[in-house]
Amino acid sequence: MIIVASIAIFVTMALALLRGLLGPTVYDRVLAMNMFGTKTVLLLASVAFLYGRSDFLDLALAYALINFIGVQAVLAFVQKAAGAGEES
Amino acid sequence: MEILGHYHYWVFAVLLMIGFYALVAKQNLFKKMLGLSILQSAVFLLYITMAEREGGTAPIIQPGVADQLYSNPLPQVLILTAIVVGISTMALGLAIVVRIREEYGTIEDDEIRRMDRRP
Amino acid sequence: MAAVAEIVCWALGWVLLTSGAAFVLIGGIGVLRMPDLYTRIHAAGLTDSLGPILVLSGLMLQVGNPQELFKLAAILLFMMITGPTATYALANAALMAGIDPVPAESSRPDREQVR
Amino acid sequence: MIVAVFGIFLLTLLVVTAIAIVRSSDLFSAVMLSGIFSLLMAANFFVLDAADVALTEAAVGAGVATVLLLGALALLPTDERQGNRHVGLAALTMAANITVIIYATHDVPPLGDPAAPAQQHVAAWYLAHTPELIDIPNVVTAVLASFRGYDTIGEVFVILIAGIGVLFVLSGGRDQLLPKRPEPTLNTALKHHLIPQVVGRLMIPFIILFGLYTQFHGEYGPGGGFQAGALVAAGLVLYSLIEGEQAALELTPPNLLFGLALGGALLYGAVGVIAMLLGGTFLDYSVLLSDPIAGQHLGIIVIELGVGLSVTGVMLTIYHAFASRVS
Amino acid sequence: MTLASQLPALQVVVPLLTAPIAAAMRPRDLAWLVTCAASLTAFAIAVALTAGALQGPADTSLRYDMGGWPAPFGIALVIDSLSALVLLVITGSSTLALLAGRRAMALDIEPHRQPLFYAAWLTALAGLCGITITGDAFNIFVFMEISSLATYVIIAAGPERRALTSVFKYLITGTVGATFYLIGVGLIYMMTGTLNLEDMELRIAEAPSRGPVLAAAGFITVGLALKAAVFPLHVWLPNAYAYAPHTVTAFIAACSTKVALYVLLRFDFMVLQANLPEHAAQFAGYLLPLALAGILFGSSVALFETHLKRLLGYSSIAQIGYIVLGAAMLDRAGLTAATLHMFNHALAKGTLFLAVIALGLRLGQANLNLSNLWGVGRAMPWTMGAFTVAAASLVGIPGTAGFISKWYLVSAALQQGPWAVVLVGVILISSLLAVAYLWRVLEPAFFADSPATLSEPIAHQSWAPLVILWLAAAANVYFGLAPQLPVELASRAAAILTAGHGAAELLP
Repeated sequence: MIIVASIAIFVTMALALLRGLLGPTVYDRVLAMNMFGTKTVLLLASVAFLYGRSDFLDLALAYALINFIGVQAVLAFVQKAAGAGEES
Repeated sequence: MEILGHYHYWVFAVLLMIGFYALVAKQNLFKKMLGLSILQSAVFLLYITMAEREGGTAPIIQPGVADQLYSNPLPQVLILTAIVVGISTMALGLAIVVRIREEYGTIEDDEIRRMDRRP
Repeated sequence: MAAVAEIVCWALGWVLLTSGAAFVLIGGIGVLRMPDLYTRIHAAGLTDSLGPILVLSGLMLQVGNPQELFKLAAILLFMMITGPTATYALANAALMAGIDPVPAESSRPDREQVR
Repeated sequence: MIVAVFGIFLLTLLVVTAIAIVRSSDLFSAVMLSGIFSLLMAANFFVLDAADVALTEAAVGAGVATVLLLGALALLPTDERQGNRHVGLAALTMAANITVIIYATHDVPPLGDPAAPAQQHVAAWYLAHTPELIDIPNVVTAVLASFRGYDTIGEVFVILIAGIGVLFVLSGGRDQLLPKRPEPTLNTALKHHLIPQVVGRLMIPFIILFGLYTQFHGEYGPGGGFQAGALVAAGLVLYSLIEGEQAALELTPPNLLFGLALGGALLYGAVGVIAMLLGGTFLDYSVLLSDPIAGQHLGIIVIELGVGLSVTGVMLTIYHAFASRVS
Repeated sequence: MTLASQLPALQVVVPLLTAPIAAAMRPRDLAWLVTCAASLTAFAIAVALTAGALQGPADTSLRYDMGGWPAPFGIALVIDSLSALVLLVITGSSTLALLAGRRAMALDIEPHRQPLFYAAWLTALAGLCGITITGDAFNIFVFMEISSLATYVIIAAGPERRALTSVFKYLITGTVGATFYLIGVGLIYMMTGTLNLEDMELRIAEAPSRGPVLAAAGFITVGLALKAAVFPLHVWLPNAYAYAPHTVTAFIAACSTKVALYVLLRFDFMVLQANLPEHAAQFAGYLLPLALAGILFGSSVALFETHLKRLLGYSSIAQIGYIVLGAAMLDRAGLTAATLHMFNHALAKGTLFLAVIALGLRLGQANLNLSNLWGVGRAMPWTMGAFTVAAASLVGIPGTAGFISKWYLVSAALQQGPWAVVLVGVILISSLLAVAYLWRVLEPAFFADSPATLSEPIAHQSWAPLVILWLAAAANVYFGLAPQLPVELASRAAAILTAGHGAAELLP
């Protein structure tokens, strides 16, 4: 049953990637990136179980944290760029 | 099975060439840096693929599990090093790109070339 | 008694994982098919919270030792905190940047018509 | 079998993402796609049983690299003027290379072949002898820190020279080296957003705690100095994002960060030199204590600490060098 | 363990660990002092190692197991005559450039940036020594990256903005080269299961199939040729040399391409050719024509170049061609000539760039077009005198070091059967071209009227650059009259390279 979940997650990753490619706005891409990140976390957690090495859940935890930082950094950048645009 | 067994290597070749294309054909220096990182990632893939072993697991020895097969730790160690080398190169390259932009006002290679030609 | 508990765990895990997978998938489809930015954020935001909760709880029913349970719980906790925050920050940033949440009749360059 | 199918799926996405990175004319999208690329690569490493590499790729590739790319991009124009040159040359070289690689890899052992030469000889020796010689479960850490510890000190100096280089290059045309007092007008992005700020503050201690866990758990599970350094650096970058550059520089002054970078590298070197003084060769940890295995443990812990300090210091130095620069 | 047995490790460790110390040095003048001390120590160690390599039979080599793990499980350092020769070149050129360039670097680089600059210099030095001394294929990559990144940093210190664009090009090229090298090493590892060079040599013979190894040889050769600026992969070199600070040019022009060539020789001859007969033909068949084309191309472009440093850069491309030509002959005489020329070219080119440091101090850092050099020979007779000696060495006038290696090269070429005429012809034509392009510098320098600016009082004159410059010029003459040391090292190196290699038996 974990395989079923993994496949669903895979498909969702592909869909999120497609949204990231299509855009059209920057925010769509950020959304896609965030979604892609969370799905990767889930994928890693399920694959860790599939492989029987659930001690590797550290990785999923690390991805969750990194993904959050990544999204915050991207948003900070967008707002910085927007702010600079308004000022000029 | 033949296809499955060598697919990773083909993807390695394709990624390598995508990165290479960005380096040669793209004019934007920032894009070139992204191409460089794809190029390097392709090599990571080559090494990690060769480390994989059928029926193996990550090379962290599980106490009390006899006869467990493990994948090859050595290429993994090499790639840990190579990843760090990659980020170092990228950081330095980006710093140079930023300085080029400050000095030339652009990061397009052909414009920079034109400026260099008539000093 | 133990056997019954095992079967219950198994069945519950199955239900949780499948429904989680379904939510995740629906979220993916929503992000791709919804017509404008805010509806996409809506689809992603809801399923990004509920999907992981279900999937990770399903996985929790499978673990053997408390350390792994703790790690899964930590992942779940982090995702429950960071997911909505990211969604909020994203929507807020988009709003600040002047993307209009109310669908206007005039077609904006940043919004495609999906039909 | 599962490995192969998962792998093929991830690799296909990887190729799509790579093409999109090269084709996208908006550099900002390209950076986000390269973050996705790194995550995919990391997931792929995990599927291929390389847990340590996956953790590093996630922390360094998806975390730190994305942040650095964004930091640099903030100082650059974000749109690429489209136009390709040398397409013929590129196509020719690509065709030649693809031919060579396909030719070369046609004869290599397929994925997962247990009889492949790469699985024999040295690798088998590491797996067989690590328990008796070094006695830690994570063979990757054992090879990284002890058997090939000389490579790893090189790696620390690669990253150190990157930090030195970024500081040096970015100080060109400026009269100060390290950012002392950033402009008060510097836009501090998320500073005025309450929810991300509160959540961020909540998260930072956990991120750093997790980094420390990765640092000291590296002998037993995936992790080690590089991963830990990158995670801690990422946590402190988050602090800078939510509290503003100024506050971050006050919390971790640039001199402190640069000192950490130099000190970490020197700590690693010092272990090697002490081993020399005690009569071993450079980086021979066995001579550090009377019991060789205990000596190995001590040596590995200390050099991993040096690596962690150095990586944290360098990553943050580089980040601040970009972030505190006003374009 | 005694100090003597620790020398191989110290060769790398001393400059490497001094680098962070130099970066932290306050006050800043100390950074230069510390760097010089480390560089001198490294030179002394190299001399000691060379003395060790010259004792005993020709194929003697000193080994050092890093971390106490025996090769191939740990990383081993190997010092033989070949690596000793290259170590001498690296540490010697670094020391001379540092001693001569103090004033020039103080003018080029703002005081607050100097500790970082010197730290990068030391790292580059350590990286180059590390590449030379190691016996492990992947360790070569690591140290190659250390030295490359550090070299990018010190080149980027150039005073003009074009230094940045040149260094960016170099960074891209260098990284692609290193990546290709890494691919090659990976493919060989797949077929042999080892990373130790000597172990690889043994196990390649048992590789299950030849295809991947041959492809790996191609990747490694191309990657290293990129780093070594072998024609036609030389595009990065002239600008990188031209826009770097003069002192840096004196250092890197003498040794960084040589080190890449050294790895190329070591890999191709010691690992690949011994057990891979197809590779010998592959190597010679591709590299020989490229070497000839490179020699002619470099010399011809130098003939029309108007900037002194770019002229010398193109000359380097031709001289790299000579080294590759010697190697592509695949026999012992050719390899002796190639390794000897590594040493002698480093000496000649290093001296020329040391003279450029002195010229730069007098003329201004950026005014090095040939038209700026009119009459400079009369205003600065000592500097241009040394320049002339080094130029003679570069051309190969008898009595200078350059003559010895040209002589060995021509005699090796004469043994090449029907091709001998072509090879000798190219060498002679290129020497004539070298006379012509150097004459374009020297003739106006000595015989044209000097402009008024040169008679102005000297602001930055100091004796140190001149002393060092003449020391180097004297070495050019000394090794021309008494070439025993480099010749002995080179012939031992050639013996090591051709050991167990089929083509070697053809020759005495």
